[in-house]
Amino acid sequence: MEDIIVRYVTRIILPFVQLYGLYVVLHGHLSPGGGFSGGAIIGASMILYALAFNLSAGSKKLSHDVSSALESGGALLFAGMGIFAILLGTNFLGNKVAGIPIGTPGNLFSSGAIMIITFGVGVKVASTMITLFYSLIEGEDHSHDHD
Amino acid sequence: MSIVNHFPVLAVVVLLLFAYLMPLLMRWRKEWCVPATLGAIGFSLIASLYMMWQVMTTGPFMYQMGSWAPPWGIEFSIDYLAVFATMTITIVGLIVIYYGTQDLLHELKEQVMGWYYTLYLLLMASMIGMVLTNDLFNMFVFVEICAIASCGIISIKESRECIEAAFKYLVLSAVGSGCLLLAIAMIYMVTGHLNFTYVAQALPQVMDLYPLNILVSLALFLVGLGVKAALFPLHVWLPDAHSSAPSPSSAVLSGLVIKVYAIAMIKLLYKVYPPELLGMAPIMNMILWMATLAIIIGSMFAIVQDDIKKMLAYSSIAQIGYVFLGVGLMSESALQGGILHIFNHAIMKSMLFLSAGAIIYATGTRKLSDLKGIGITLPVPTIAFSLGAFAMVGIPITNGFISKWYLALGSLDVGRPFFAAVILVSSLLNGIYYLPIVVNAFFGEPEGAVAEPRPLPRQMVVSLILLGSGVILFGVFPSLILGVVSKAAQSLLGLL
Amino acid sequence: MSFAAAQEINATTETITSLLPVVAVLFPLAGSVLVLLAGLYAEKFRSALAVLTALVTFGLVLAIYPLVQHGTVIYHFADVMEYGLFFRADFLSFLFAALFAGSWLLATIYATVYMKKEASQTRFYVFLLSTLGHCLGVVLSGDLFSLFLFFELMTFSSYVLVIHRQTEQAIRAGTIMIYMGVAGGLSLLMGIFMLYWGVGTLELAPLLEEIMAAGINPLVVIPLFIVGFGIKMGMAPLHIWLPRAYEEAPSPVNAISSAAMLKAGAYGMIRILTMVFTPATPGAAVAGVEIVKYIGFAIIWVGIITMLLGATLAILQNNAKRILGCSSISQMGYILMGIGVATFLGYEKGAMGFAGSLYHIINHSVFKAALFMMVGAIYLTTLNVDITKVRGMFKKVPLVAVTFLIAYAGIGGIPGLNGYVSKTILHHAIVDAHKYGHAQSLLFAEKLFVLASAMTLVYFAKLFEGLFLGRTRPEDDEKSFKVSWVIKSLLILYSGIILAIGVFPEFVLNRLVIPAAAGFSFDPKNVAYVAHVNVWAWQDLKEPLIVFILAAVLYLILDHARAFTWKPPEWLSVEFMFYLPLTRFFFQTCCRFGASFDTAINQTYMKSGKVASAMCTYITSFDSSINDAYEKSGSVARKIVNQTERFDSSINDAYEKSGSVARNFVNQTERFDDALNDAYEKSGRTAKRLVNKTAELDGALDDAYEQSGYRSRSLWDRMRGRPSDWNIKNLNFDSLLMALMLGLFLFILIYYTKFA
Amino acid sequence: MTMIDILLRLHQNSYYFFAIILFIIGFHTMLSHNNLIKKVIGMNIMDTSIFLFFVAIGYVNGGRAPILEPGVPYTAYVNPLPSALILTGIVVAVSVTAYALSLIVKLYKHYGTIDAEEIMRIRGGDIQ
Repeated sequence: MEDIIVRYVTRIILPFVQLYGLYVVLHGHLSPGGGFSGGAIIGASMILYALAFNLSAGSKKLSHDVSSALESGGALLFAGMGIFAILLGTNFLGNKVAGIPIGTPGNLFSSGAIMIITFGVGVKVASTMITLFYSLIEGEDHSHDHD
Repeated sequence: MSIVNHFPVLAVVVLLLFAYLMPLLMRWRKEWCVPATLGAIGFSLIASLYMMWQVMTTGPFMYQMGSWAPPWGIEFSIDYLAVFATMTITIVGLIVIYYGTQDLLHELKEQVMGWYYTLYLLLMASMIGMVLTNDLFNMFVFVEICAIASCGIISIKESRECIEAAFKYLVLSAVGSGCLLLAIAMIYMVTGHLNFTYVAQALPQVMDLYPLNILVSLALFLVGLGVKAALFPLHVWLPDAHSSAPSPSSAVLSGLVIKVYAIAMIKLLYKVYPPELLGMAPIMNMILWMATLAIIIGSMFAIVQDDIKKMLAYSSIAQIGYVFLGVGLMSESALQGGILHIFNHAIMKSMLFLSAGAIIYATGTRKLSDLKGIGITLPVPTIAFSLGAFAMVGIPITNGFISKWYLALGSLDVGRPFFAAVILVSSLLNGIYYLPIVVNAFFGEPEGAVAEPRPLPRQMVVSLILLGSGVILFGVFPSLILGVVSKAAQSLLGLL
Repeated sequence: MSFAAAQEINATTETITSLLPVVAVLFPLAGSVLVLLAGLYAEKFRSALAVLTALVTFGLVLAIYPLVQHGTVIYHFADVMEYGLFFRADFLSFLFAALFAGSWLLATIYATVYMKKEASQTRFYVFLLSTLGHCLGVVLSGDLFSLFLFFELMTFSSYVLVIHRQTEQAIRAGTIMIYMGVAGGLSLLMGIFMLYWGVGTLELAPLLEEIMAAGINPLVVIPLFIVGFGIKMGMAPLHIWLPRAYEEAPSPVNAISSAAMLKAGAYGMIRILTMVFTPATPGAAVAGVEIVKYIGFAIIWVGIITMLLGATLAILQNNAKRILGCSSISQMGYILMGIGVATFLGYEKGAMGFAGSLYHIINHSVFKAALFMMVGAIYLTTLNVDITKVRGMFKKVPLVAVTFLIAYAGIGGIPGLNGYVSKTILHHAIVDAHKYGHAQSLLFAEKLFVLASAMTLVYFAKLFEGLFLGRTRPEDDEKSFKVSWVIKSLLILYSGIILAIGVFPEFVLNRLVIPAAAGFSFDPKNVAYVAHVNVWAWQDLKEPLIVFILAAVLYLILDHARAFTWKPPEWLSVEFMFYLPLTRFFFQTCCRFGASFDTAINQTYMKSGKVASAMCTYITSFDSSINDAYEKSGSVARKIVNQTERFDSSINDAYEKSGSVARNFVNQTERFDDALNDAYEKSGRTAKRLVNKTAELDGALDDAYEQSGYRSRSLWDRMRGRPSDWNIKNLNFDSLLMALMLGLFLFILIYYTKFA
Repeated sequence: MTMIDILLRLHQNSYYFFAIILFIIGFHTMLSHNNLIKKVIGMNIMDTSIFLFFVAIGYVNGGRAPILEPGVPYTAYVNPLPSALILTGIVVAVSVTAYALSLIVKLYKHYGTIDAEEIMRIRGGDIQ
């Protein structure tokens, strides 16, 4: 889409979109939203970028390979936090009972592992959206992506 | 607290972890993919065996995610049925993928092998999760992962047939999942719970208030899980999907995936819905008649096939009918027979698909009429195939006989000898399409010149031998597995 | 062991736990593995090893004898196959086991000579020995479950023996055999299920009271067992596998299968009818006894029909092996009749029929095996045993001819040879049945019995005349008929046995048959009467005389009518009248059903598509009415616009006037504009031409595509009859199916649920 | 039951009512279109109707998001659980859609069309 208006508008709003996405991800435990919503916003911003400029510009910012690696990374972070709780001696995904500091409710750094898990989910969702977009648009032989 | 206490969740999470590690390994350490996959499933196998030991010695127990007690948290229920199913899944899954490490090399492109392992591990994880979970919505999530992953291992072989079959499967199973979610919504609407235990407690109280909601949810479950488990009139996707997929995929799809939905159905019917409701509603009779039709008509379809894998796929429709027959009869021995048949059929059908795959690998033909005289040139797959065929027919000393024995006794227990006759007639039908293959393979004279078959890799031979010895072992000493099966049946019927 | 001693044992039934029966069953199975290994690594020892195994097995079986003299030998494997394997040997089991092992030993020795030139000998020996193991398992098993297990295994292992030659006919014969075997096994299994469900045990013991108490109708269960065992036995009309299989199988297999495998069916029949379905206290008049009696009556008639049918078939055949096969059917009819009499007369007078059939089982094993070996000996040289072609063998192989005559006399019931004794006892039995059973029709049955005996003589006369008399073929003249000394000595041995039994009939009767009968619920007085029956009385000796005369007359008539060479039309056979249409109907149903299911899918789809398109049309018309409304409202709007325009134009006029100065400037611009427009238009025309070209190409492509589509469409139509053609379009149908099922389930569930 | 009653009931259960209507629309779209993309769209409409149904279960008239804020007195809260679950449901629907679309891309590559009837026609040509 070689439209100058779209390009300019994209260039202007993109930082805000991404910032908002990050906000939603990081405040998942305090307000509506969370990993999935925020991740979707971030992913959509990247897709917007790739649509407004072009595919090569988009993949210069975040290549297909990196996004699929991030995809694994997000999921691993989630599972890793779960197993971390086991290593601390409680059940899978244990939080407060595992002795992870909870902090004051209402603060940004509160509710222990939830924030990290939400962050992992956000990374996973954002990168998955991008990967899906790439896979569909490139029509490569990588389209066996799952969730 | 040692790590063994967390085996229920680790059996799932380790598989998931390795599934997501696989793309990274693929990029940097390609040669580690296979050992990592085998290791992850092996770990799950050990975990499930340990759980089985634990359950058999100390009784069923629960595992709560994040130490949140229900009804707030998700929990895994490790009972007899769950450990039985987990063990079945991990054993067969491990053997199949061990076979697949060689067979897939010639069926798939090299760069997608890693993805295959990812999908396979996801599939295993979702199946184990589905049988372990004690939460309706969690079950739905696992069902969905399972559906997508099983479509994935079909369409990964990029032939047109595979893609079309996968598309068909995907769309139909998406509609099925829609039904499932709607049913869960109905249940949640009237009970306010998603945990099996709590729903089961709440349902009898609200049964008189909202009878329609509960009945509608029952019908939706039946269709949603029925289409995924390929219960007879909803089986239409199965022959295409199972026959076009790569052989290890066919083996795991026919052997395990459709059974897992059957197990979910068993859990819902026996653990969630109150027995009074099942007594009032004709649901069990409906299941019985569908199962009967599946047994007879599935076999009749299989008789007219000429493609070896398609024939096996149609035979799966008939065999899933046995499982549902056991579910529908509601007597102890019938339920035992049904649950036992899940295990037995998992072994024999995966063996049949794998040996068909080995025959296709070695000779390059899929046509039954071309398989004359291969018993001499390819002894191991042909003997494995024959063993599987005998087990399907239900010849004594193979494990297929034992499950038929229990099913028939169960049907007599509830005073319905008709279904025992159905089982025996279907044995004869199975004989009609399995025995000629065996006879042709060993005693038929090949037409024209026979090309020297490709030598089979060690992995294929070893896994076929393992499954074949399983067929005999569990046929001669069924008590090895019957302990847990009978406990499962008794606990489901509330006799324990 | 005399009868009194046997009675004593029966009174104090002692159970001896011993592994001996298990070893006897397992030894040949182990031996078959050894033979397999020998076949792979040391071919020289293969046949010797096979003979050795058979010999040791025979010894092991004989070693059971001292044990069964004192009581019942049992061994129980509790955990195997969940139900448990149960081995049990009483005198009857021992008798059968010894018969089997003995026949097998001789047949294996015979096979070492006979099979020398055949292919895949290792396979033959392996399955020969494993079939022995399974056969022994059938008779040495202690409950119906183990019996069924070995019975089924026997079906499969004997299949390999029958199709040994792997010719097309052999495989077809084997196919019929194995399907009937499997069907029989399933029928047996159904009976076992019902018994186990009702009684909770499958023991081979009198269970009639418990069966009746469980509410099982013997009229349902016993026929299941009879069909199951009857198929193996060659009972009419389930005999059709037998002549074909006998024609195709090698001679040693024929020998063992008529000497042993048919008898396994008879063994099961005896166990079921005269043991399981009898009251626990001998002679008690419990409910159900009458029903079993009627079944016995039916079996007598089935036996009579079987013996007549077998004899008729034998008269019409030309292949020597086939004649012998049909003769086996006929002889099994005698045995079946004896069992029927034993069941019919029950406790009081049944011992005669029991003893007769048991005696005949022993005799038939001896002379039929011998006969098959003789025919096999001729086959070895001629490679053909069609009696219209292979003739005049008397001169070539005199020893075979002489032994053949002895066996012929034996099977024909000449006094002084073994067949006479058993046939006489059976004749006594049928007369008893008429006398004590008060069934008038059995008088007629007795006449048919005599007729069947005469027919036996007739078809054997035909066989003898065909095979041994007449002129040899020219090609046979050149061949040297050297019968191996092994075969010779075997034939002599068999003839000796036939003669010995014939001369000393009391030995077999009192040492083997009567002790076996003592284990069953028969009146001791009656058994004692049987034990002392005198077969040399005049009214018994005159029976063979009648038979001879009848046979001679029959032979002359048939010969005169050229019935021996008459080929019955195909439609007369049971196969053609019943089995063939059945299978054809079944397969056609499968194919048609498979095909029509697909067609139905397509048609349903088409219909649902029509409904859907009708709905679409409706929606479209709704859409167009909306459009109309829009249009009307649009015209109103247009009027308003027109009004506005007029107002506008007046303003415009004013503007124009004021704008005339400006127009000059505008004209200048316009001219520039025109030039630009021209340029644009030119380039546009070029572009349009390009577009047209592309469109043409596209159209041509479309046409080509459509045509190929039509072509493929027609092909598709042609292929559509095939079952399970699948396509993505069925998705519509499939989801419709799901919706329909959902609706149906909802309806059924809600409609039929009975809320209290 | 009078007409008014029925209308009143419909009004009370309007979410469920419209969810069912949406479900039927989605199903009809799946059923009546040969275009595979439209099928997928129909599938999505079906899913959406179920999400609407599920979320409506947890909705309380006049309720607000269940977030505790100091100083604000208790009011009616909407049950957050169905919404949270439906978020997962949406993820699932998205992944199924994406997967189905990628399969359609593959099919398009093979056949050059996304019309089921066309595909069937082309398949007819090379069946064996």
